[in-house]
Amino acid sequence: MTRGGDQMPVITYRQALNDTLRAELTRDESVFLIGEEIGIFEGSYKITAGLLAEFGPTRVRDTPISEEGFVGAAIGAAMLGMRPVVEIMTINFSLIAIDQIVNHAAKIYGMFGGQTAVPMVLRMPGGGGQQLAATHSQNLEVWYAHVPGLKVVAPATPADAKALLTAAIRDDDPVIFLENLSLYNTKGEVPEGEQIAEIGKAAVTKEGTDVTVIAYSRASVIALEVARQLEDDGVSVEVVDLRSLRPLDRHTICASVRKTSRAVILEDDWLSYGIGAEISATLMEGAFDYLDAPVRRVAAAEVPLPYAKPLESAALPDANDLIKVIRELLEATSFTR
Amino acid sequence: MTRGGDQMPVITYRQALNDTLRAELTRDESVFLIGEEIGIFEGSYKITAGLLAEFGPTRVRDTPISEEGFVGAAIGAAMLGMRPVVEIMTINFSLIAIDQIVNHAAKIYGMFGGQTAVPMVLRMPGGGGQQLAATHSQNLEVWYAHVPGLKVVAPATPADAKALLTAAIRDDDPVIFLENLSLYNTKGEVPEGEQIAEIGKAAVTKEGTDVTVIAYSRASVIALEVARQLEDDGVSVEVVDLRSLRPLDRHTICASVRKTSRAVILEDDWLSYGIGAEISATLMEGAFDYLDAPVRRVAAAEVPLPYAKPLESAALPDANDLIKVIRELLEATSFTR
Amino acid sequence: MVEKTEVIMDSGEGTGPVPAKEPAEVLLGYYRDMVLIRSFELTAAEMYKRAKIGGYCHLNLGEEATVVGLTAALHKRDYLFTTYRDHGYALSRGMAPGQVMAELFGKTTGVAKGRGGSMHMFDTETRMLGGYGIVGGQIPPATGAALALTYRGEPGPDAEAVMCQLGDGTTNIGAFHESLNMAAIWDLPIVYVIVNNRLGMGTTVEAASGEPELYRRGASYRIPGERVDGNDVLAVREAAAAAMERARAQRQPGLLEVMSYRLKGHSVVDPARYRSSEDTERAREADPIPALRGSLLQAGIIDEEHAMEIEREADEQVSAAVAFADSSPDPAPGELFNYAYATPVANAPHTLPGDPVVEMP
Amino acid sequence: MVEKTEVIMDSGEGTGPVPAKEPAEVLLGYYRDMVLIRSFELTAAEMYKRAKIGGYCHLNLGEEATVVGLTAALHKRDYLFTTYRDHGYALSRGMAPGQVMAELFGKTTGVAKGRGGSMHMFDTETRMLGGYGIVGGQIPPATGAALALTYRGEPGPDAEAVMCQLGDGTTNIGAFHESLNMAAIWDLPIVYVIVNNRLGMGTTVEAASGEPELYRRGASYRIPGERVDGNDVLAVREAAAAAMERARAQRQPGLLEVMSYRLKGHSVVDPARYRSSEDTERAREADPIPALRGSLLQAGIIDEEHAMEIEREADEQVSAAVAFADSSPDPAPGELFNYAYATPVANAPHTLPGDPVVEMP
Ligand SMILES: Cc1ncc(C[n+]2csc(CCOP(=O)(O)OP(=O)(O)O)c2C)c(N)n1
Ligand SMILES: Cc1ncc(C[n+]2csc(CCOP(=O)(O)OP(=O)(O)O)c2C)c(N)n1
Ligand SMILES: [Mg+2]
Ligand SMILES: [Mg+2]
Repeated sequence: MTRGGDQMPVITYRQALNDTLRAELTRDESVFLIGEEIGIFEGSYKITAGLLAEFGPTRVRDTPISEEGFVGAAIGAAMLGMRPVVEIMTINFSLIAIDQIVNHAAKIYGMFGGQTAVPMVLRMPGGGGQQLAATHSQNLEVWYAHVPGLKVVAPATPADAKALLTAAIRDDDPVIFLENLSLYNTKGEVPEGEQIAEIGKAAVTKEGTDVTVIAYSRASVIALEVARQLEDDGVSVEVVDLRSLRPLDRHTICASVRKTSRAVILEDDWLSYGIGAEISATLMEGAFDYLDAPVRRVAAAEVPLPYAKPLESAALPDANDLIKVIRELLEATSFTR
Repeated sequence: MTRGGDQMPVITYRQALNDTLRAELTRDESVFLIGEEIGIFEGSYKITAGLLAEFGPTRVRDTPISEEGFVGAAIGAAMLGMRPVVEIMTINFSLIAIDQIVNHAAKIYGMFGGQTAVPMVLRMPGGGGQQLAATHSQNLEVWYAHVPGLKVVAPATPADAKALLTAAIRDDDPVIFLENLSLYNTKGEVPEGEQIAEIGKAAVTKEGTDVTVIAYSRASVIALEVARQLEDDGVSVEVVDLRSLRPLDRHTICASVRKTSRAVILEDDWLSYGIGAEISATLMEGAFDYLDAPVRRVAAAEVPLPYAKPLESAALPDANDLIKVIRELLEATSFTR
Repeated sequence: MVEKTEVIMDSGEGTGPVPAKEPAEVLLGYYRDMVLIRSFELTAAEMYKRAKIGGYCHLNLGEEATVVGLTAALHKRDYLFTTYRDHGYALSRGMAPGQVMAELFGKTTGVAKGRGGSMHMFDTETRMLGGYGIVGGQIPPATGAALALTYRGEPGPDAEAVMCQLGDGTTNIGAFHESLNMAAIWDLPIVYVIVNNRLGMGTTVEAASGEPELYRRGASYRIPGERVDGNDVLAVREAAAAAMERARAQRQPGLLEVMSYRLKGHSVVDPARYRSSEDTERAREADPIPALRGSLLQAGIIDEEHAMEIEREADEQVSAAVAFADSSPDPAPGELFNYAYATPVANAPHTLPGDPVVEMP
Repeated sequence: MVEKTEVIMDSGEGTGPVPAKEPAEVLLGYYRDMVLIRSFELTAAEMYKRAKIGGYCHLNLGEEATVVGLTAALHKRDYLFTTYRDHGYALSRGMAPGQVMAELFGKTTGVAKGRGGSMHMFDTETRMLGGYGIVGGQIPPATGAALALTYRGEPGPDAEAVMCQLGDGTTNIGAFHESLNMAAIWDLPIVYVIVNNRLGMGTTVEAASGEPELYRRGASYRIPGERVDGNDVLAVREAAAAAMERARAQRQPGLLEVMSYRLKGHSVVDPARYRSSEDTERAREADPIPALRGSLLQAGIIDEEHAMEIEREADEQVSAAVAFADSSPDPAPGELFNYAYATPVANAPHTLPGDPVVEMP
């Protein structure tokens, strides 16, 4: 990704997405947006605000409540050379469309011998913490990350939201673009002009020497905050932001941990069989001899997320949980520091 | 699990399932079977052969091709105290019903404050190797294993098929019961009389001292064969058959590897973010200090599975792959043996 | 240019003169129930603003006659499944306002112990088996509940049956199609009720549905469909009762479309800018509560004072509900895993974020 | 007691006397195509027995008039999406029999390079955009292809359009409902064709569908539906052509139900024991190939010798296809990751089972 300009504008994650959609709609006639309530309602989370008025109802297409239908329709349109950008209101509703995503979008290119690509983006926010209760608060990204034929990205910052969304729209494969409800209002510097990230690459967003924290999406933001905070306490934390869950950049992860010899994974999904499991297994295979102690995972408690705030808070990982585990890990390995 | 009797009958995995369904239909009026083509067609894979004739069309209910509909209907019936045993023709088609499984069956008990249980079983075979191509050959068990509220079992032998299916039917929670196309014709001793397995427990199916192989379902059968074969070569392999993917019996896995100091996971699903990742991460956390070398994973290549036999065979793990990795692991750690 | 949403008014004009044969206390009961819902919902909106309530919160404002008419058609032994727009159904089905409010407040005394919140009212006692937040998600389980009834009883006037409520936008989802078809081929005792408030969030029925006369969609399954004015509590009750009777006695599934209006936005946080002022005006004019009030006054069943007393009583009930909810205990973090499984099982993962996953010996 | 499946014969009796206005060479062409499909499918069954073909294999035996009539209604620029029962469509749409057979044999010369097999015939050249194995899976993408056409061209007699074929059992899946609704509200140029062979595996239409006259299901979306005798190639072509024309010129989606029969089991391994002998007999009597042959003989368009020559030619084509497939190369394991992604990307996981996942330095 090229970073340019002197003074970068500071905008929200939401605005970065909105700007990027506008730019791509303007640039390429074959791009169109499709989803529930993205037009007249301007999007459940207002990511598409203003775009219907600007581009009209064929470029910004409202659909009936038919997730399987309109996701499948986007697939067919992509097969004929269109570049649909689908909004699924939240990742929880993508379950209704998942046969189309996994048995169709992910398969068509390979199963038919490479004859027809399926260039489409599936935008969907996930995440808990908004008291939306069990069916509306999930982080099921590991499901998509497991599936060959898909690419899965999960930007944590407004700048990455822009550069990864641009990359996803221009990519010829189906890309799952994971947003997070609690990131929409976060702000950050976003370079102006065309920015295209490289899908499949993680980023070291802060260097450090004592321990590596590996995270993605919302958890990356927390990881960075914690890293900065612990710096004052004399703990040097390196942060790896995965950015892409599929492909997974094993090299960057392993290189960091070979350096720091300690790793903690922070993730918003359920612990068992979550994203962190693959990261830990990767470190097992790619950094075993360098590890001073077992890699630790900080993840959500394994329950259908309750509505009541005290229970919801108890179930979701936060900065304090991460700090606690980093300290435990450093203590357990103090002999080597 | 109680094992009784002197001479145990040897029957197929298919027969064990069929016998168990018959026994439970006979025992409990509230049990009924529901699924596509389970009645007059006698099941795509003939698991329900003879049961329509014996129990009639309300106890063995054929459905339209409406996976989401009939799985959801089973949920509603379970909420009113029935104990439906659903057959989904293959795990690949469960994607159409997965919103009902994950957003409803898995949530209803907890989300409504424990008022109504959802006692149901979802039987579904998975697996590749039959040249059924990309959409009909998947092992998506990790998706279900990730979800709180579900229980997920994956028997490898006819005896376990019987004891785990009995347990699943009598359990008050939704249980995903994973079968495998290539196991249906395998044979094994099955004790007569009531057999009820304990869900959530792994089994050490062969003891050994040099290396632990951890597997489930079809891969467990291969692991055991390989273990027996390597015994002749003087390699002592311990085999852990997971049997339950959720809950996962971390203690049995870790105890075995603490003993052998080496571990290989054999799994039929795609490597990245597969079942093996959680096993490896578990060993990272629960056996790190005992490991002589990193845990290795033997899993499927990450492609939509091609139809052509040479490609399909190349993509799927087999006994030779496992043997190769065991030998590599032993060689790399020969210093400690 | 973006057109403002126009919804079509094509049903009756709400409760007109009340029929003489209808007992006064029944009518009064309906009015009381409707007023209670109104008061409850206005208070819920207020409590949301005060951050006593979180998450999504969808109100029945404007739909009170529909809600009360539908539940009036149910026997005590019937089962009800609804959408997330469920507070009114919970109250009208007989849940205590305090417990419903406590659910909104996320308290242990809530109907679902604070675990479900606004979208998930549930009570086995009153046989309301849930509000559901996934659009269409309630339809297959409701259908399955009706299937269960065929195993445990014979058809007859006192047989149990199921009512499944859903929104107009929900008729476009696959689960609707699959469920109605199963109900038809299996002769299930269930009535599907489409509450057509003309909008699914910001999308009109005409924009979303190839056949906007939604009750006609029963034809694909040979299920008789009917449309009724949702602002007329008696008409709703009559139509629903007739359909429920056919379900109970003949196991004939039914499809009822109830034409209603949403007085406010889709949820409490939606300012509904997409709605034209004409449309909002029309919804206000169709408001079933002043209409029924007027009819009752006109028929001499109540006088102004009595009406105000009913309204005051409702407000008091709701205030008491708020007080109850407010003073109820929050669930404690230690209760997190309380309803993990109905059948306990070995090795269930019960660790909190950051806790070790396996103890090293 | 288990009743044997009875399917209802309620359409015409197949091709009767051929209309005089129909050019002889056109009729002969259809006969040739039908006979080619028949020969191909019988050979495929044989090759399956010899284990040259693996996986699932569903045949068009008995559906030849349907297949040929439908594809005859397509322009070269139209797109076709089908189910897994797709060999006949591939042939009739113009794919080379050798390449279709090679796909069945899993060879690199197959239409999908051996990656798809029987259920997944696909060819961008002839615009058949796939056989699909997930029931109903093709319907949303086909609908989306029609949506794409609205972006790239205007309606008109030569406009592009989409035909989406599906089975009778498939009308009960949610994707059918959602797709037809979208086609209706967006005025898409698509014709949905239900090939009603009376059975979805062992289940009759009557057992599976609340409205067994499936063409009526268009009513839920105001899509006109029509039923036609699938054993009459000309009737199928006429009905399909008219619907396709409305799709091209007026962007009016259509629903066509073609009444056909499956001569054999659901797939080559299904002995169809669930079928009554009367039903099998009826299917045999309705066989469109002897019927068309008889009509052509009767009309003097062919004589017995000519007919036999056509049949021999078809057999020869199929033998040549087998020879081509047989002599074609198997894909090499090293090609496994060839079509992993259309846009290559860093860190794509391309390891074989047992290979190390990360190299330790
Ligand atoms: C599967 C799914 N898709 C989308 C949503 C988001 N959503 C919640 S309510 C709603 C509109 C539903 O409209 P309608 O059925 O008319 O019911 P109403 O809200 O008007 O009562 C949508 C799209 C959801 N909850 N579930
Ligand atoms: C979603 C899904 N469910 C079930 C199956 C298994 N299956 C394959 S074909 C078939 C029957 C389809 O019947 P119909 O639509 O009438 O088509 P036909 O086979 O008669 O051509 C079934 C149930 C599947 N492939 N996909
Ligand atoms: Mg509505
Ligand atoms: Mg059929």
